[in-house]
Amino acid sequence: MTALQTVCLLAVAVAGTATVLTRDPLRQAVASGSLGLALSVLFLAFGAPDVALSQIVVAGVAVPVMVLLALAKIRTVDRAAARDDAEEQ
Amino acid sequence: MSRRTRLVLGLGSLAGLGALLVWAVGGLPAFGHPRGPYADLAPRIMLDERHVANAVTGITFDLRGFDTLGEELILFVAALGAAVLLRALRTEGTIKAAAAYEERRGPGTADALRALGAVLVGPTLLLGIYVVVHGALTPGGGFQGGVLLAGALLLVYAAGQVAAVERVRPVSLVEVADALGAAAYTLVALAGLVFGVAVMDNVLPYGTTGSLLSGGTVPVLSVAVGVEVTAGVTLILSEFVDQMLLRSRRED
Amino acid sequence: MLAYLVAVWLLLAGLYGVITSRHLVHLVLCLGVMQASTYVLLLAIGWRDGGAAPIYADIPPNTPVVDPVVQALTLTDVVVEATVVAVLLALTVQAHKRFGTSDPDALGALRG
Amino acid sequence: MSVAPLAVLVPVLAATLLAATSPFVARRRLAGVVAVLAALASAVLCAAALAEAHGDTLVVWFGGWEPRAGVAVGIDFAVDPIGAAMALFVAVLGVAALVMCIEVIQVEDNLFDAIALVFIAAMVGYCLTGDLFNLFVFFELMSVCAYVLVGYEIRKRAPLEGSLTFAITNSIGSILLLCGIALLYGRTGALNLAQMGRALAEGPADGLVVVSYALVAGGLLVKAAAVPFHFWTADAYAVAPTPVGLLLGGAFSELGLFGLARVQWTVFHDVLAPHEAELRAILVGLGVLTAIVGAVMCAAQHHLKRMLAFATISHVGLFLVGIGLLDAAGLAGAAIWIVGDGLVKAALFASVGLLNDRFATVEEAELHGRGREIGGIGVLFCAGALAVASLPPFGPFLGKTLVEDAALTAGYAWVPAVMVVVSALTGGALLRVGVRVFLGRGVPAPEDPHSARAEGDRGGAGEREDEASLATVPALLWGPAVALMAAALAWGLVPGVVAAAGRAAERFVDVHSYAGLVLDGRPLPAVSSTLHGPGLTGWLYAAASVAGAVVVALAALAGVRDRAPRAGLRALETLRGLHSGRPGDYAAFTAAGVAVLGGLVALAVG
Repeated sequence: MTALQTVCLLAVAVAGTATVLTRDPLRQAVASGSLGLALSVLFLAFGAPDVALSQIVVAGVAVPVMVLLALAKIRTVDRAAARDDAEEQ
Repeated sequence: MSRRTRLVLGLGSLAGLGALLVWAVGGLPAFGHPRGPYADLAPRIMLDERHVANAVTGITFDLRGFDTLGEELILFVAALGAAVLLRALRTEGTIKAAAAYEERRGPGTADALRALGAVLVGPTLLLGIYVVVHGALTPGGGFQGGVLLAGALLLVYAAGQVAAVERVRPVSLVEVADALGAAAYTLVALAGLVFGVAVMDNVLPYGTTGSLLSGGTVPVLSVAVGVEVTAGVTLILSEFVDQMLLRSRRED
Repeated sequence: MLAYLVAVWLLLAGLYGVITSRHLVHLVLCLGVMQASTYVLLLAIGWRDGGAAPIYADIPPNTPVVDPVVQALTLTDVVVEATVVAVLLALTVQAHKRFGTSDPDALGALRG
Repeated sequence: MSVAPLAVLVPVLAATLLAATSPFVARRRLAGVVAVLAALASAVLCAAALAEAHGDTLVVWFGGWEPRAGVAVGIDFAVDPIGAAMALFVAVLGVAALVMCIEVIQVEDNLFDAIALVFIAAMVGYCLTGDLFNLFVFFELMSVCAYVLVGYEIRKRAPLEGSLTFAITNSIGSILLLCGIALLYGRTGALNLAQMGRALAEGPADGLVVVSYALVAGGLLVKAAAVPFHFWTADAYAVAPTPVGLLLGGAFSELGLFGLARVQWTVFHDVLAPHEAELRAILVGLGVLTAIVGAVMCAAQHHLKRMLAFATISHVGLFLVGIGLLDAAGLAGAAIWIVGDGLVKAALFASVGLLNDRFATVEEAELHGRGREIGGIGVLFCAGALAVASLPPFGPFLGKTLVEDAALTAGYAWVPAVMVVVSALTGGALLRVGVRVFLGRGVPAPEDPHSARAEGDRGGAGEREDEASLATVPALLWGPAVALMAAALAWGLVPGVVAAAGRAAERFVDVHSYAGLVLDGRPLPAVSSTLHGPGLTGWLYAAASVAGAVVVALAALAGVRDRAPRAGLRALETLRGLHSGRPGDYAAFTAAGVAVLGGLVALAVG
């Protein structure tokens, strides 16, 4: 096992744990992004540039965009609901 | 089940599962010494018999190309599915709401974003296309390039050029491209049956190792996947973007 | 061995997150952590000490390389994760829009 | 060269075609017809593959990648009679479901049909493949299709929730399965089923083997809906559009078991052979537990689709007993039973769909007596209920007797008694519904507090919104129901089906010949089977089940629930309370299930 692999593995373990333990969705999205980044460096260290590339496009582009958009949608709905409630009173 | 009971059951099971898994990985070969013979045979076969330099792409699109057909179909269905599931929310005021959203945003940031988007779109597109077509030679291939291309289309979005996107990305065109990408893969698989001896047979000349068209059907399938993935991911992401642009109001 | 243990850890941590989650988006990302465990496991199994990446573009043809088969499997796995995340998030957005909550424990219209 | 791959590729191609034309074609009735034709083509191709195999196993290598010196380098379809028959069964159910879709699914685009076709293709491919990772890919493909199809009626609350719990629990299942596959690959360096089994047998039955077995079996049992992995099933099946429910209840769960049987023999048979007796006890125990929980829950329901979902779970338990006996006779019985029961269950789903289409509800209490105007469907429904309780000569009877005989031979003399009780409970519960809905007799069903919450959201809207044609029952709905029921009857009467299934099962369990054929191209030896049709005991057990079903139905109609002991009702409430609809609970149970399964197998191996 190379030193780079060891470092990356520890980083992946930490980022994974952080992703699970972060309960605020927005911060969790950041933790999840760093997990994706750590994973792609780990994959390079494992001699898998193809997988690293797809991991970075998925974890760096597709998933964060979807998560952030979903969260944005959820927040606007919540805000609209709060506004409606305020109007009712 | 109360949350407390669930936590106890969950932690107990996870402890048991963890013990089992640690026991199991102890039975794997020592780290750094993978078990053959598949691992040794596959890259040799791809290089010698198919002239494909990148063994991973070779396995993905030739040796285990049938798996990749299934994988593309998963993406195909997920894209259609996300569209179907999200569109149920769409109301008639979509476009108007999107325009209103545009107006509300400050002109300054939008301009800066637009400029940034415009600068980045070109390079991202080029990079995506490069990655798709060079799959047999260098890391990458249809999937990775496809997501990059979808990202380029998304940059247009990020730049706030909604009107431009409506021209670049008419939803129906994306849907059609998604379906055609999947169809093209299936047809190449069938071509093996028509022109060769078996489904998925590699019916094209293999070319010289290292050249762009080496590997017979490998680059063709890679491009088919590239089209499918670009369209599929664009479809998914744009449906999510549309969701955000929709003026949210409580229905019912 | 560390690599295998990290894979086990990710699986358990992700599953713990799913079991205890209070937000559907959080739950989906925890599923992602579980999925990451399979990537690490597969690629760790395929690693060869001193092996090169399995691309014969700039290495001599008889260099020992790492296992390319697990890499092809992992590629499929990555796509699967992305699609499942897409479908689940689409459902989450809908669920929140319909019921006004993202708490998985609020589900259960039809039960018993 | 075999036609088998075409059975997958033809519906896939049709699906992409439908999706590509979707933005331009407004009328979707034409798309429905195209989809039916594509599914029909797939069924014909499956039948052709079955005929082509002619009782043997047929191996097709994709890309022509034949094994190199006994090492598989490509992906193969290994078309054996049982696999091909399952594929054919799935495709036939697919045709029936798509015919109903033309009438039931009122959407403007073709995407529903496209996804349904990919769903069918994935299930067919899953039955035919000879490669473990390819099996996983098809497993995942059919799951993703099913999530979308279940959630299709997104405007209502329950389908959305059902789809969510379905997707979450099944994703956990497929991650567990993939971990198991990775461990097996690490040990054997192979993905081909035959080669994995051969390589695994060279090593010890150690922790890796035990845990990968638990992970693979656990992942597949999530799909099969065995206790305690079953919770998502009722939530999803009860809310799916009827044609989808028909496919899910008739074939989807059973495919989980089929996959387990496939892996059990090809991969794990040799390495675990010394511990077969213990393994048998585990699987039979799991099956019996599933069967009982499913039957009790089925009898407790008043939501018709949810009831059918629990009937499915309960019968999956019985099939698991048949497969878990780990011999050819039990497997043959389970195979015949799965097909027979699947046809009956599909016909029942179709009948319920008809009720829903007409009355916009599937609540037993609301439907009380309203079915009188469509008495023909009532006859069909009650016949189906009795067929579930193994009324001769329907298909399920034949399969059940074979499993009973196999259980007696294996020394599980108490198993047939349990099977009688379970069939009587599920069949009786369904019969009770038939009498209440179509005759209006008996104490009306109580309002069920559990389904009341779903009620408010449904807003009285059925799957169809126009109420123009209440005078007639749409032929596209009753046609498939009648045809499926007729097929279930015919299945029990086909001459020679027992002998053929016996030979097919012998083929399935003869893993050494299978590996020799797949890896070395050695021709298969001839097989024979001594399996014969139902004997006296079989008829007696069937009589007991049917009589039991009638008694259960009569007791329920007389209002026995009100006189039931309080402790029993409280226990029932506790059991129902566990089905909470919360994904977190379900995930905890899934983890517990895999841990317990692994622990038990570890104890068995010693």
